[in-house]
Amino acid sequence: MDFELSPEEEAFRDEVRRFLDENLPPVEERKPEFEGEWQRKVRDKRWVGFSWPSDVGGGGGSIMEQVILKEEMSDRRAPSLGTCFMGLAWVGPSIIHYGNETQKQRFIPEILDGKYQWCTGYSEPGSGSDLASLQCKAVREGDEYVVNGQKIWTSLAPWAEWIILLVRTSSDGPAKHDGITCLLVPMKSPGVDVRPIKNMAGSAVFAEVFFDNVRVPAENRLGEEGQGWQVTVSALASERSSISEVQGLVRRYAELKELAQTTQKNGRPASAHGPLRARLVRVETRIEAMRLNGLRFLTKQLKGEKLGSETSINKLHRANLEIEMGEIALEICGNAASVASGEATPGGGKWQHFSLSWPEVVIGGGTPNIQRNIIAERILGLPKD
Amino acid sequence: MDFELSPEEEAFRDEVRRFLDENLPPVEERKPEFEGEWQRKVRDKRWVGFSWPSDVGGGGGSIMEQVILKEEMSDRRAPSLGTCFMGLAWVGPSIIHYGNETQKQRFIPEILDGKYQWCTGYSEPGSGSDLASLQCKAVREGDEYVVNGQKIWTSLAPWAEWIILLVRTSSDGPAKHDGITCLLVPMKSPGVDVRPIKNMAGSAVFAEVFFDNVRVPAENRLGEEGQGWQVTVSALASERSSISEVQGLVRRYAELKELAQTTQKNGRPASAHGPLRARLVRVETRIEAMRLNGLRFLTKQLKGEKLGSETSINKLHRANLEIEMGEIALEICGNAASVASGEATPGGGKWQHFSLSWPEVVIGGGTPNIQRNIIAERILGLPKD
Amino acid sequence: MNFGFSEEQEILRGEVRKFLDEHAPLEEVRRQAEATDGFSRELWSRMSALGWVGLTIPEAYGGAEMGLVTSVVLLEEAGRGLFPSPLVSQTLAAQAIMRAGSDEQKQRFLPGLADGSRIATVALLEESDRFDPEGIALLAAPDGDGEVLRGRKCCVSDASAADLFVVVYRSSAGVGPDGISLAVIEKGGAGVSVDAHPSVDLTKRVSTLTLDGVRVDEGIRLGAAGSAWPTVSYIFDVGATLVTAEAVGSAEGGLAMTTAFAKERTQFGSPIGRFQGVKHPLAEMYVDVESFKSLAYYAAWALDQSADDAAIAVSRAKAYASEVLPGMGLQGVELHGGIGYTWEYDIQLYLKRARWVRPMFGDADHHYQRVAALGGL
Amino acid sequence: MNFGFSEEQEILRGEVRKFLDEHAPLEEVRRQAEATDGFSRELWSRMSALGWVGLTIPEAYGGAEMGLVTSVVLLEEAGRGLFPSPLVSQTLAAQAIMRAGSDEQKQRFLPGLADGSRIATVALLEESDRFDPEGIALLAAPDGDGEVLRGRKCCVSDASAADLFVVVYRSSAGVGPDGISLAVIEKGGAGVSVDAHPSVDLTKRVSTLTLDGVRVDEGIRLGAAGSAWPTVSYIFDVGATLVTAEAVGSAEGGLAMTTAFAKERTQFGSPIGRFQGVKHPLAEMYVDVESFKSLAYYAAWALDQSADDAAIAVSRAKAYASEVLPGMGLQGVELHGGIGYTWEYDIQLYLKRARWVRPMFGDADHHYQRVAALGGL
Repeated sequence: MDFELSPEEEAFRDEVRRFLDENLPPVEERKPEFEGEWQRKVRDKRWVGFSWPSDVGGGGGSIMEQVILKEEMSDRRAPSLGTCFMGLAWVGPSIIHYGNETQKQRFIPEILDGKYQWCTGYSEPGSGSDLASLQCKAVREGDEYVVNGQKIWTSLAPWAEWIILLVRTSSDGPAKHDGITCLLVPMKSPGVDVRPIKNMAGSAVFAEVFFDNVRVPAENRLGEEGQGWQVTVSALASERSSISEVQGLVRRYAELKELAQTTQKNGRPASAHGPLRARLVRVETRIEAMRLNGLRFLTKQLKGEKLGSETSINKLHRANLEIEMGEIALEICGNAASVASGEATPGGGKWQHFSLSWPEVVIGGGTPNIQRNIIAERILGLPKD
Repeated sequence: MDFELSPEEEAFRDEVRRFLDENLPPVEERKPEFEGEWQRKVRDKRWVGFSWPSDVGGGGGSIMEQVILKEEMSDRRAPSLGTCFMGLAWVGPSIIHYGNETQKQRFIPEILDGKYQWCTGYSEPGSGSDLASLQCKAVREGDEYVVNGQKIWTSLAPWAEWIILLVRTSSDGPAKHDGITCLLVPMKSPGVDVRPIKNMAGSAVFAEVFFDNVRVPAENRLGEEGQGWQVTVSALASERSSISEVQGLVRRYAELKELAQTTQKNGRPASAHGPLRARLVRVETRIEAMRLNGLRFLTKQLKGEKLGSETSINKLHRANLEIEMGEIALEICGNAASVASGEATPGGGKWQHFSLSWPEVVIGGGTPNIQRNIIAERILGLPKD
Repeated sequence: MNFGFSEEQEILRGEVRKFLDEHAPLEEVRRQAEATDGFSRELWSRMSALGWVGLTIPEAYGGAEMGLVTSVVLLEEAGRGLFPSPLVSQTLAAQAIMRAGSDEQKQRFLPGLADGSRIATVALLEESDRFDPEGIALLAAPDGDGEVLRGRKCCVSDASAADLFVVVYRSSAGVGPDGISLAVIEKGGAGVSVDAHPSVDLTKRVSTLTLDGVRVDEGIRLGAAGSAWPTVSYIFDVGATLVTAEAVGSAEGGLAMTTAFAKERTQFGSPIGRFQGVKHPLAEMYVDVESFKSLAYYAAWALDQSADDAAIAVSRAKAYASEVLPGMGLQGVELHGGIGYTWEYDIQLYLKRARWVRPMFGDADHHYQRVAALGGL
Repeated sequence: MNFGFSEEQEILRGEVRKFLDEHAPLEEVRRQAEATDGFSRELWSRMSALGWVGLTIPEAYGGAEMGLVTSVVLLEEAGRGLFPSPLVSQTLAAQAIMRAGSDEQKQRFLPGLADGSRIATVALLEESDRFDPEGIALLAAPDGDGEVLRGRKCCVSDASAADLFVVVYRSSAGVGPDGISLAVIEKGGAGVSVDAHPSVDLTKRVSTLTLDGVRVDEGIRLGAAGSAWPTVSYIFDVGATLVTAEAVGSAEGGLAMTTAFAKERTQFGSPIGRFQGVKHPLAEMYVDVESFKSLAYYAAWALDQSADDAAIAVSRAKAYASEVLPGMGLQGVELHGGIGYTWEYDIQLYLKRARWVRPMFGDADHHYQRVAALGGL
């Protein structure tokens, strides 16, 4: 065991730190124009799409360098690297793996430059966790596909110019996956209709997207017809690194600890209160377990092995912790937790909002029951239901 | 709502109390000869088989009188009413419902008098919770059935003179239940072999019973051929009252509370210790909830309604509480919990024994998962798996 | 021996359920909750006319003179569909006046509460959010033959709709139960102001009540100065019991909604309710609801009878309910998947209600500690 | 950056596993555990010859001079099949002597521990069962240039087999860390007696050590009188870590047994492992084992490196393990149904082991409190 960095890795970390010292003011001093400058600078460093191969314009960073970059950025609360969030997370990796040259040249630079937003059209109202059962249909007519159907839980849809869309082009194959195709569709296409969905916290972070005879040029197909499932799975696989998740939880826990230490309960700080104290420290311990689990996974990756279903371990932890931290915070707030916002509640309502936002992580990332099935079936080898 | 007894019920309770005052010495003063005298006296009062109809020699007690009798007996830690435990709990009710006159006259008085022990041959190694899948076979040959197969989890088998046995007489019926028949078999019959099973606490409270060409006269069949399932279900239904269960838990909790108050942990009584205190009071509250649930069920019975699957509520509680009380006790004992018996551990090892005995209740009475299925399917109406 | 409701109570249950099914299905509840004071004045009037608002007030003052057990029936039904109304607040204010008020005060205040023409609430908590005498720090300044109040009461339910506030304060400095007083303060009087806060559960409105030089004299003080702690303590117990009774209904409502969803929603080719990962949590919820239901019924009965074990009975019920309700709400949303998390779908309303219930009149930890203390642990 | 084991360590793991699979399957473990001292002297000798017993002892004294991380590999494998042996006790006694002993004492005691010819254990706890300095009340009486011990040490592991006892006591009265001493006391000396108790986990023997006028002089006292608390505290941490490492193995062994059962056992027409009511608890167990495994690995590394966060790392690992292990043991038995509860079937042995692990070197509550304190909560 060895938690040291190699001399090359140390050098890279120092480079990142120097860059941050020179270019990243503390959060409270960042001016409106800062964000644009920042994005230009990190693009120049090739840190946008840092994990992508250099030949498409990515950073070609090694796994360890990616980890270092993420950690340093997160530690200093730097803005995101790049602004085309879904493009960087989902669309780019799919295009790099499955796109033809034209598609790569057309889309990749714009994603890296953050020219516009992408959104992802995977989930449907009837499909839920059973993604492969999707119904949104595309029929080939000459050089075009004609798309009819509906997508749901599409983040950023109201601001996106493109959507990466999974459609059913056939129902004949032996498996449900077989008839799925992936299309890249301009959101301005006639027949596309976006309806924002308000979540229970009152924010509209998702939308439904409806397709009514939307005509998509066949050249916008990503991969072959019927290959859509693999195209998506490759992107899903790129979602797996959990380093920054843990850092988010660590920061949230620090805020929660502060709330517990500064809120009085029966005349003592809530943090001194037996049952709450026990729950807080249980959370702290699980976050550390996640961090160390992540380092074991990283070690596996550094040895050249692929990560499999074990990433569900940290997903389950995260789901529990997101929920538990919200509940602890509300319990500390006491009756003031019933107040949604304003000065009459500790934190001005941020804990109430947080405690209504867990489903984005807990349900969005695959429900806990799905994660349990993955572990039980793929790791423990128990029979499918 | 009204928790008062009627004047008749009050009178009955007073009668019981008077009897106890006159005939029941405190536990520490009971002499060896006491048990025999006690059993004769309660038999004379017709309190053995108190719920059975008077015409078969039972007490013909009303539901409320049964509750009063049980409560008073349990409060004063009286010995059991009758000594033929399985006969009173299982066999008698089945014979009363399904037996012919000869069977009633032959068996019921002996059960009430406690002449000998019965045991029950229901479970099999392969059947577990799925009782109806049993394989122990009986083939009719003339006036006899010839039984071959095996039973397991048979309590009291080494001391029993009779066994009430479920056997498969046919595999043709549309449902697995259909080919099951109930036989009453002398344990001394040639071909019956009893092998005690030691449990994890080191006691042999169960046995396996093997049948090798055991010949049983057809007149020993209880109910019709193929009716064995109903015969058993009627007996299972008579198991449902949970009043005495709760009293058992109340007593156990009192002992646990005493352990917590008299054992030091870091210089204070364990009961003053935040997390243990919280768990103890959670247990106390659930026992009270069980008691009150039981009174709601009793109210339903008093109104002439049959109890159904709601009794699984208290079974789930009881399973959790049996386990949780054992764990709390072991945590209080600390490292001394690793000592199985003797003066080096609080209570001389009784908590260790208790904490290894929960499966008798938790698994024996239908596993928690079975209870959850019953509630989900029969009460909430969810589809079967 | 009968641990069930009377025929009369069962009839009331049927009537309430019919009334609310007709007038307050959830889409209507959402509309009502968005009204100025968060409930429908029209339905309030109709329920008043039916005698449901003054259920526990003596007949002499225009009420139905029923016990808390009967209120439980009403509130369980109100909770089932998250019906918004100041029923609990009204009952608590009336109970305080009935307990501690003079005949004259009862005559003055109760008839208006019984017929619903006036709305009342109790102002108990302060920023410390405590349920013991130490939580009451608002100190009256002597003023001739009266007292003057200057300070704030927090998390006051239904305050924006209320005409009357039963306010707890201290007539003399200290930390124990001595010196605590109660007064009925009218909205609109000099120095009385209400700041309504946006609430997480839209069907349950909370406000801060500010008293800026409000004068209390014998006419509005309930009983002698400094003598009110037993009444306040009783109101805490009644409040905990009524909130738990309402929570029985909302827990059953949420469970029924999730169960129905689990039967309809298909995934991987079968209704999700077939999977034990869905089925078993629902069964556990059922066990919990039935259990704190039994505890709540008994607590109401014990309060009605002034039974010796009333306080511990109340705390057992509220502790159990507060412990399990938020988890039930979370599970309800989780088992619904994405749809359960949208503003438009109703299951999330049950989560918000569960979280409102948790701290009201003491959370699980508070009440378990009280059970421990009262039970001699 | 490498949070994994070295090639050498992986080779060791393979050898240990092969050795134990061959010589100590569970039926053999039961037989060994019933021997006089609860383990096989023959296997002990063979393991000593392979260098496994003296793994952490410096080469100068005949050991392999490996760190605790390497011990973790050995103990994980030993735990998997509940292999009974005094490995943990031997390591702790050796660590105490290595830390606090003089060169002469090391020369005197360590070679015999490294080659397994002598067996040693540590005698730390007393009736108070505490892990802080207050738990050490055994007070030595001054006796010329030495001290005399009269009293008892409780729950001493492997005492009936041990030739040497590293005993913690007080050289001067008090409650804090000052005054605490350590001495190596030999079995067979005047006044030394061992009462072996029947143990719940037959593979883990516990005894009371009685010292009735046992003389300690400089030759056997480890370091100056009263200076030993840092060593004792370190031994508590190493003990907690090694016990947790062994528990990783036993948890994996129990989980593997239950998983295999769930695949084979058929009920209602399909393997019970198909039902989410069985599948999901097994998945949760897997998540827990992998998680306290990570914590335990890191704790061993941190102790080897004397890292600043070593103490909190140890407590996190032991707290998590102690919290979840008994539940895993209970679930294992429950999911097996009736068979799991029989003496003949092995799954119950894992429950007994889990309960042995829970309090050893501090239970979940003890260690969580320590995490809170060290983490500034």
